[in-house]
Amino acid sequence: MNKRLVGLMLVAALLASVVLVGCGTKDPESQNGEGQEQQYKAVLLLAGNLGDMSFLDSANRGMQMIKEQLGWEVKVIEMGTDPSAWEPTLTDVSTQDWDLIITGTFNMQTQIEEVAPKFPEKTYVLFDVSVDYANGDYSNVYSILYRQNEGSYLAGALAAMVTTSDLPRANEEKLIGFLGGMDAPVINDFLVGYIEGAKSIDPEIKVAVSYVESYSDPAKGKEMCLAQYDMGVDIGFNVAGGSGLGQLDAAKERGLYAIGVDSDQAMLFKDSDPEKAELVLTSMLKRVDNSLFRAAKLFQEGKLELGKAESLGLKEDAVGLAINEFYERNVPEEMRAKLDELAQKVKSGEIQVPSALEMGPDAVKELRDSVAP
Amino acid sequence: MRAQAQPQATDPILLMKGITKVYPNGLVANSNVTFEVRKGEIHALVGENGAGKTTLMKVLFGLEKPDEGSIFIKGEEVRISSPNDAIRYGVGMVHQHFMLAPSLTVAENIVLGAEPRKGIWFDRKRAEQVCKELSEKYGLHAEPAAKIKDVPVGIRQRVEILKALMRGSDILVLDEPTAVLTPQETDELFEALKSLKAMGHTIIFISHKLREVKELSDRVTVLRSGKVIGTRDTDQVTVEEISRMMVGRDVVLKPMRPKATGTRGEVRLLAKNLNLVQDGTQVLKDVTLQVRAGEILGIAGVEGNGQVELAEVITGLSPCDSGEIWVCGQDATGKSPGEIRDMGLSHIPQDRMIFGVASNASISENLISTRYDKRPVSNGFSLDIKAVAKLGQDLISRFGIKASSAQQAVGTLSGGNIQKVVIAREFSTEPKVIIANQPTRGIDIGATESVHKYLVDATESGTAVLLVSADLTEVMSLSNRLIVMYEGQVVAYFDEVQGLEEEEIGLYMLGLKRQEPDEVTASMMGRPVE
Amino acid sequence: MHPLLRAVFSASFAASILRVTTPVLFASLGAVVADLSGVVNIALEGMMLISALMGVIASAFTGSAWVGFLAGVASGILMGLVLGYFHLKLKTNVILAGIALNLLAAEGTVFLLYAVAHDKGVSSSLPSKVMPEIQIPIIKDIPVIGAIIGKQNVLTYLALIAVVMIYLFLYKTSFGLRLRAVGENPDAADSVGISVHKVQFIALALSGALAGMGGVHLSMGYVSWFSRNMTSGRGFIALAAKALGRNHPIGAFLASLLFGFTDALSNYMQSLRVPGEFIQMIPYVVTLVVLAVYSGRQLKSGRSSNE
Amino acid sequence: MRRNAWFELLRTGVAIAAALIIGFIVTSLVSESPAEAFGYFLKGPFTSIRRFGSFLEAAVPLTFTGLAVSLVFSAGQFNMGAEGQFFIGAVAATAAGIFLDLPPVIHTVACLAAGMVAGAIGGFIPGILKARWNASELVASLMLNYVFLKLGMYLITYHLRDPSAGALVSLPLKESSWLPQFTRTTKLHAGVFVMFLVVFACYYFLYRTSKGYEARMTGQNISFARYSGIPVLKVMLLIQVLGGAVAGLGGAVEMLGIYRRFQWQASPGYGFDGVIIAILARNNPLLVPLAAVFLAYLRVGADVMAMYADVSAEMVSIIQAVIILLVTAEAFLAGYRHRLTLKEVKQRASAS
Repeated sequence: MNKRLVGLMLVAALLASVVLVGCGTKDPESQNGEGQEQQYKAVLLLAGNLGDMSFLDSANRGMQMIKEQLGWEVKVIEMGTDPSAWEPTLTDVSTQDWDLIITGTFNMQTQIEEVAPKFPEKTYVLFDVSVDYANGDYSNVYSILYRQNEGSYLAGALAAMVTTSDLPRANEEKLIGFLGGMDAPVINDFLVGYIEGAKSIDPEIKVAVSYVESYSDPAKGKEMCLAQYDMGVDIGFNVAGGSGLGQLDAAKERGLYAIGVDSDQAMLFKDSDPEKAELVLTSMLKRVDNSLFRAAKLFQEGKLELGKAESLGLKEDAVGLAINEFYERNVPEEMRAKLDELAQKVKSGEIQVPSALEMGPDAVKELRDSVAP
Repeated sequence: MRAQAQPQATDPILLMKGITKVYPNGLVANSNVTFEVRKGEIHALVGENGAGKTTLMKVLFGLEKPDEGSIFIKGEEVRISSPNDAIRYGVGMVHQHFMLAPSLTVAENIVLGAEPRKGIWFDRKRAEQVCKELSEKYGLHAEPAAKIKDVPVGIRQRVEILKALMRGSDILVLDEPTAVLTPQETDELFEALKSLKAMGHTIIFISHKLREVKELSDRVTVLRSGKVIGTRDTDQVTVEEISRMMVGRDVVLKPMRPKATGTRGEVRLLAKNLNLVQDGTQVLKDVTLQVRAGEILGIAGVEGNGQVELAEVITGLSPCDSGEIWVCGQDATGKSPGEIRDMGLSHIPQDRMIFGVASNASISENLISTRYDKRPVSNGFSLDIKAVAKLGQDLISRFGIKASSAQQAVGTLSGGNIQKVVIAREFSTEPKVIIANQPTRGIDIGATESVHKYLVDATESGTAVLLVSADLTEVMSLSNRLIVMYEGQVVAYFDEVQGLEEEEIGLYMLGLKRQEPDEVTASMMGRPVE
Repeated sequence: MHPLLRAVFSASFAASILRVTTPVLFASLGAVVADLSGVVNIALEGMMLISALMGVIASAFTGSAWVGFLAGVASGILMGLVLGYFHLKLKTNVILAGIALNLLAAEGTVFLLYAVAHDKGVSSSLPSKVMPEIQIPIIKDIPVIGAIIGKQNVLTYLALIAVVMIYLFLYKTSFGLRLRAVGENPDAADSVGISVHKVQFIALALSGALAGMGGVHLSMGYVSWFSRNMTSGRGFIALAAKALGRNHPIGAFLASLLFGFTDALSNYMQSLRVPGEFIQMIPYVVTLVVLAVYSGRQLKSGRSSNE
Repeated sequence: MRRNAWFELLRTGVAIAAALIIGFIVTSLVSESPAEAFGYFLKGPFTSIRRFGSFLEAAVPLTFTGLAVSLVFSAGQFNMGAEGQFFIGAVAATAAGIFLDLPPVIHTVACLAAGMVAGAIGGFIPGILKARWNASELVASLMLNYVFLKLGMYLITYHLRDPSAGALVSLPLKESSWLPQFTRTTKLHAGVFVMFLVVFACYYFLYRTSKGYEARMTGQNISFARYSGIPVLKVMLLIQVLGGAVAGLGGAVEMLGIYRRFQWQASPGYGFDGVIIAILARNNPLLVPLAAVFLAYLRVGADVMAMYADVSAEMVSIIQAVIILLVTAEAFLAGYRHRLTLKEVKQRASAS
């Protein structure tokens, strides 16, 4: 019986595939290629989904800027969280007629390394990670790295100033918090800058560090932040994607401060929950939007330097603190002045912020342990 | 309630007309059955196992949906699609397998579905009160606060009857109520049923024990192969006539025990001082027995007196607390079923659907379950598919299993043929010892005869057989020697079965008489081997 | 004192345990109710997830947290009925049906979220409401206890009340009696005219309602939005809690508290330099160990638990 | 018998059709042009060689977990652990691929073996808990999935991580450990041969060996198996270990064939997919690859649809759920079958 059934299903499957291939000869790809006059086209591939309130959303805003200000045709494809779909999709769009294929986050590095050399006539922009240029011919890839450590340096300085200040919600403990998504290099790059920034204000500062080990468990993120706040933390910095949003709820519940990341988290809740927004003193922004816009503009002008990675920081406006009404209202004048001063020093190179990406995990661990409460 | 004309004694209180029921596996359980019961009578419904009695009653009780036919109660056509409907029309049923929740109390089980309440709460006191009143009214005593799992079978059955009565049933169906009872319990039950009848209840009594039918019922309806053979007034027919209606021919099970060869062979199975405590009751107590090559040792006893446990302990399915088991001179104590089988033991289990077969597997797969890792079907690692198929074919023809092919799923066979599959497997390995536990339960006369023949043939060719049966006639007609078990103990040993009276054995089965334990052991064990 | 120790021995740590326990407790009560009626509800995870989302959507559109709560509970009930329909009416294996519903919920919520909020990650663009926190007048002023149970989300109190209610429901009402009878011997219940399916449907609906409350607690109590897959396995933990709690509401409560404790501890212990992965393994390893120890005892006493 | 096989096929077909119809209805609710979107979904996987290849390659890990689940289901066990076993198998293969220094083919085999052993351990734990202490393997394996996920992430983070990489990824596997890919257009790799080998091995094991027979009988009726002398506890343990090994091997194949460096941050979810596949394939190893291809087809189709139309790929989850529910619904179409039976019985009756 089994053999019969197997045979039967095989035949059915074959028939079905023949029929479907027959129907499928009109390739949807061909519909895109109707030649118009010179209009640039860019596609953004997201290894994940929109709605992370973070740099995927920011990248999406960049695409809108490219569309609106440069008049390009743009498309955003969310590839979801299943890694096995990423490379096929990338290869897929590479066979199409896009001028710029933009993708990013560390998830896509190997995929670009695989695919880009196969399509030398295409141009790839990779943000938040770099291909290994020493390891192959990536002359058609432009990589953007962010010096998130520089922005986090300012966040750390702000946190240290707040915790040592006599602001209404600050306590006497010199303890600040950090909520990471995972114990991973990019996240730790934020952490290192944050710790260094805090130490620049007061070397005595201690930092409570927790990792949610998930980017999608806000309840756990909140609980960890509550734990930090209960240990005497009065201001915390979240770098944990969706889990990080839990910090804002924890802050609201305890009436303490928070610093957001990647996108302006105060503005997320400005209308729906002003009380919460009030406590988010600022957010450390990774301006993926600015950097993508900059890349597209350079490309249009023929000035994009392919085949190399650029590391963009405060100087290029690729990272920085969010300046909004809450920041201006709740952060005292002298603190803001101090932050501006520090930002200038970083831009000018007077202050060199160390990076976790260069230090290696052991040095990060050492630094983290040195400020453990 | 509207007033109804007072029914006369001969009015049918229940009429089932043209009932046909086909099960999804194609089994035709009832075929155009018409069944009529009069008010205030005890009506016996008899037939062999598989004749369709239980199905017919399940249809009446709304547990099975008939494919065709209609039901009239008190002259009105009714639609019974659930037990709820049946209860509403005054039908109560005492099932063969008790429908009780073991961890609930007697009172809780009785009021289940019609619980007294105080506000939203369950009124436990009231429930126990109701239970007590009912017990007194019908003379069926049961302790209301006891949990079902802690009370004996007879009491559980009372609870079932009380359950039906509490719901105001005037038609009470009892499905083989005596199968699990001791003779005294049976007597008590019959008294209770008679007094219920006197109070105006109508009783439908399913049985295949014709003596009971004769003793208790007013009328009897016989079913055979899903069809009604006829309805008679009980006092107008003899047991033999009913029996003929049931099986379609004269049946006299002749004693056919294996020829005693005079000198019996070596001891093949030896059990010494087996003890087992389960759920706080001692189910086996110092059981000692031995079976020799070429003889059948029968175990008589009312069901539930340790026979099943004894078989399970010997075959390795349950551990025993103390004692020894030897099979063909090898120590089998504490060994696994597989190891014990390797010593040469076969086992016909009491419940074939649970232990005997995997019903979705094919016949040949069922046939190799005890030799799947031995030649010729296996080289110890892989199966020889051809050998498996050949074995299946051979055994099907040798044991006369009615099947379309060896690939047919066992579950689609009839009960008798399923038992033949079990027998074929267990006998064809040329076992040295066979434990046969209720080998003919629930199969038709023809199959029973052939099972008996296989047992006798095997014994005559030198196998040692331990036969357990609740059917006293069967044990007595097959066994060379006989023991009686009562409450987990061997209470009697008979070296010679010929000439024994069933009544005599009955006294031992009921615990009214017993031999001295030492004497039993001595006379069983002490015989010179040669 | 070390800040961590101080924190762990604080009343707020105890309060944290209650908070972490709440969603698991709701779901494990749901598991108990379903299990006692004879149906293993493995779909709790999916039920929680869908309720979490529906609560957010309903509260955002009506502006009322309580309407959101009811919508969440209603969707839990609906899920329970769907599970019941497939398992009881169409005879789907209950575990496979549960897996199907979990798969449906995991991605279906994202699909729905995208359709409603045009966002695949977080619902923060929806102006959803949260269930209020409540202060209990006198208790809140008692020194330690006040800090632990004096001020909690209304759903945390509801969960604690639910433990008692479910206990009374199962063991003191006639419906509870029927439910347990159905779970223990469906034929017995059937034979006295209790509709087994009806009882099991109701049990599944109640189970779904409880899981729904757990889901609503996550998205409208714990935090104030829905995010994809935010249950993060709490429905499965609830199943473990049911197993550890011997299918009894009080047992499930204690087991949930145990999970709450290890979970809260892992949150607090993060600052110790133990790799986070190990701390987060604690609840699962505890479950495995307790399961083995407990089941072992059960086996010795001669009963087997074949699920 | 034959009627049964046909009926099962019919039911599967009707279930799939019903699921597709429901999928289309849902698509219509959210899409501007549902017909077009659904067209992409159905035709997507066949629209280019590369997509065709990518859906075949997606079927490989699904086949492995499908086989793993089929094995344990055949023995009547409810192990949900394929998820964690697949994951830990991948981690083990990664470690072996990084640390071992062996000549090409031998290195590959060593990595695959490492994955198998890790997965087997993952099967052993719930197996021994069940066999020794009668602990519910369902709960145990669900818990173990989390333990393995955390354990795997710990190993990657602290022992296998590439410190020079910006992301949390492992060091690249040595090239000597790779399973070669056939073409540059698709990632279809030599793991396919391993897969077919395992498919036939599983089939052979279940239907042609004594141990496999033990497993199937234990699954069919455990009391019967015990009574027949089959050592059921050993069988349960063995089948859990074998299932774990197959799932772990799948994780290893995926690493060596597709990724070549570990980069998952979360469990990729193939374990529960394995359950769907085992159900569709009726636990028959020979049907598992077909079921896996079918599921992969749905997934790739959904991805193509999401890319070209305004329907997100999550729609496919609805189709999957409906398929599981209907295919496993014993009563689904049972009325039809009963009428068939009834008719046949009557014909037989009137003929005789």
